Amino acid sequence: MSVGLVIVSHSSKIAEGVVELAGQMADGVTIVAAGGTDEGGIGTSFDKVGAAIEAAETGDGVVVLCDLGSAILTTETALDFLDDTARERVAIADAPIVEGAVAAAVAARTGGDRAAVLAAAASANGDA
Amino acid sequence: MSVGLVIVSHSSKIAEGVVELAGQMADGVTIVAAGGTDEGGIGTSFDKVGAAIEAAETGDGVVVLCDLGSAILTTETALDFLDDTARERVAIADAPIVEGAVAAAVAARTGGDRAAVLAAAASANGDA
Amino acid sequence: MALGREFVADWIARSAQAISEHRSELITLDREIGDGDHGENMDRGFTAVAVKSGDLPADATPADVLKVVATTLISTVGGASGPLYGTAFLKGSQAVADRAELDGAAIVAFLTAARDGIVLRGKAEVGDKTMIDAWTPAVDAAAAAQAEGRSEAEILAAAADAAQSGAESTDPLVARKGRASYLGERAIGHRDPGSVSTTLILRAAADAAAAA
Amino acid sequence: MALGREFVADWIARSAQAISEHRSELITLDREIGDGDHGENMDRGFTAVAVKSGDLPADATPADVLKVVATTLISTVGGASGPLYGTAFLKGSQAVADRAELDGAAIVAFLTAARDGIVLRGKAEVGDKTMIDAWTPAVDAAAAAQAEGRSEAEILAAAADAAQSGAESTDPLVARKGRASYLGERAIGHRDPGSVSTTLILRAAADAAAAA
Ligand SMILES: Nc1ncnc2c1ncn2[C@@H]1O[C@H](COP(=O)(O)OP(=O)(O)O)[C@@H](O)[C@H]1O
Ligand SMILES: Nc1ncnc2c1ncn2[C@@H]1O[C@H](COP(=O)(O)OP(=O)(O)O)[C@@H](O)[C@H]1O
Ligand SMILES: [Mg+2]
Ligand SMILES: [Mg+2]
Ligand SMILES: [Mg+2]
Ligand SMILES: [Mg+2]
Repeated sequence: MSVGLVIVSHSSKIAEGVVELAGQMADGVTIVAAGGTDEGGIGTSFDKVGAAIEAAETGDGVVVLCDLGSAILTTETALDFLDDTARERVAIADAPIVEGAVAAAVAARTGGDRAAVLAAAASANGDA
Repeated sequence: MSVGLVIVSHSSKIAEGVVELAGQMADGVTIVAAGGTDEGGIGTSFDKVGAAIEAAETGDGVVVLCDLGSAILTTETALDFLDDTARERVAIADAPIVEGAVAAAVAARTGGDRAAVLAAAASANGDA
Repeated sequence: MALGREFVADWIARSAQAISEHRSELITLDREIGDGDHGENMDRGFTAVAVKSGDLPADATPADVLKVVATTLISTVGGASGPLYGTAFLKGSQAVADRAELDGAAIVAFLTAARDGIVLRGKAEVGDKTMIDAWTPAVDAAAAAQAEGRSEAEILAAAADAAQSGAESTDPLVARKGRASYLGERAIGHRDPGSVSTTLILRAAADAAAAA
Repeated sequence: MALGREFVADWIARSAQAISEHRSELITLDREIGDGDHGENMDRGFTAVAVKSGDLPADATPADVLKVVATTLISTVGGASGPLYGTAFLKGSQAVADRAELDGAAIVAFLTAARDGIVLRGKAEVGDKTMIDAWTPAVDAAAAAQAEGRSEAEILAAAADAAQSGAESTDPLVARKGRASYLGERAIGHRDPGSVSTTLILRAAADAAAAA
């Protein structure tokens, strides 16, 4: 088991690519893409984000990586709709989506808890 | 005319997604993807990067956004193979690839020169 | 005359219509200082709202309908305005949860809670060049009109008028939230698209109340 | 006995062979502290090098061949090691550009320029847990052997031995460059894959020189 990751991007390609890239360094970590609108356009989907958070929860909590501000708004709204116990197990990283996801994935793979994974993601800030 | 952008990612999906996403806010800016290896795998391609830099040069210089360290190594090597005049017109942004590309694209669209585009990209550091 | 479920249904229908009519205006505004999808986002959202809210049982309260508006906007808009308007309608519906009809006080409570929801979600202040620049004057004007004992229709008309001025007030601003913040000084001279859609929605409310 | 173009050709062939034989070892090492592709990257690169360098005209100098190695690795490897080894062979080839044959001094000049190229490109120092931990001791050992008047084969054997020890010295280190740096303390106890491929390449050079 390890912390699961959700990749919320405006683009389904970006989200899928990040899952591939971060997954390369994180065998066994559950990383779920939530990219694009329900119709596959550029934007974010509340339903995709909610489903991805559920899928990424394998017992050790979830860290969410977002691209732009509106991805964060969608994710926070999805969190509002979780019950309190589920919501407490999910945190949004303050990190760039690609670089943060790679760092977070490695931290999750090496057994880091949610705080360690969040810290690893944030360490990718300002160091592209 | 405006500064052109090149998006160098280990993943062709990420590179293409960033072109779409940043392009949405940057009508008329040339943004070229250079993602994945020559075979389409995860990695970077010297030839793709070189060709993308050439394609993005529409007269006002080029700013390159990279994901991980090895993308920077590949890009720097590609720059080494340009002649001096061409090389002087290209700069690698110190910025996260997705967030930096969006900021850079907007700066390019609003007529920023290469320094302004680089500064816009860098402003996305630490502010995901 | 307090406003019931039919008012809410009419408000939604008029909002959907207004958004659809102003779709390309909203797109153009968002293209200037954003990504150009606000008209499409809002039209998709309100088209879905019009469908979904029609499915409600006959005994649904205004709050029940407003909650469906919220969840539908959240699920369908696809841009920042989805969670923002969604949270607005959600918090607003919670503020009037116990009412079969909305009197002036309830309308002010709805608008206040809606605005507070947007602030909670998006952290914008007046002057940041967002929809808050339309909502906050609208809430203030509605509260003032209600304090003066005006009718529900008058309260909502005051809100819509204030939202309109608020939207206009965004023209000279630099944006500090949302995509327009990427533009820095280049956003000056352009109106915030979300403040315009807010005005359309509040004007639809005023028109629906006047027709009730 | 100075080493000519045949030596370089044999070196390449032996390198390609060694890399291919150790492909899964390199993959395993890179899977522990990286993304698991170093064996695949290097095998793809040296397979291409073996093909491309066969296409050269009969009067190609060692430097001509080494330059083809450089550009081929740069174009085909696809990971950090591509630009790094590519720059190494490029700078190395430039350092021996005027020689028809490589004597001890030329070999030391090649190795020094190659190492400097990697440092220029990747900014790693000894102790950062990268291929530099193999290259720098190899350069030092080669220079010492040459100063003692040893043969070309002995110089390259000294370089390969030192690279081997240098690779082993990476085991207890935390990485400060490359992907392994993401792992922090977790990289301790694992050998840097690039230092192992460097050892293979320098051992291939020593073997080719011994057989020349
Ligand atoms: N943080 C925020 N707080 C309040 N309103 C915001 C915020 N971010 C964006 N907005 C509003 O959302 C509008 C843009 O909505 P839309 O175009 O649908 O979303 P997106 O920007 O994701 O494409 C803006 O015009 C602005 O009014
Ligand atoms: N900045 C650097 N300086 C020197 N060597 C480096 C640097 N970055 C990575 N390396 C070397 O490259 C090796 C990894 O190569 P490879 O797996 O082919 O590339 P990637 O890490 O892009 O997948 C590492 O084991 C290390 O020896
Ligand atoms: Mg928009
Ligand atoms: Mg949008
Ligand atoms: Mg690797
Ligand atoms: Mg790799």
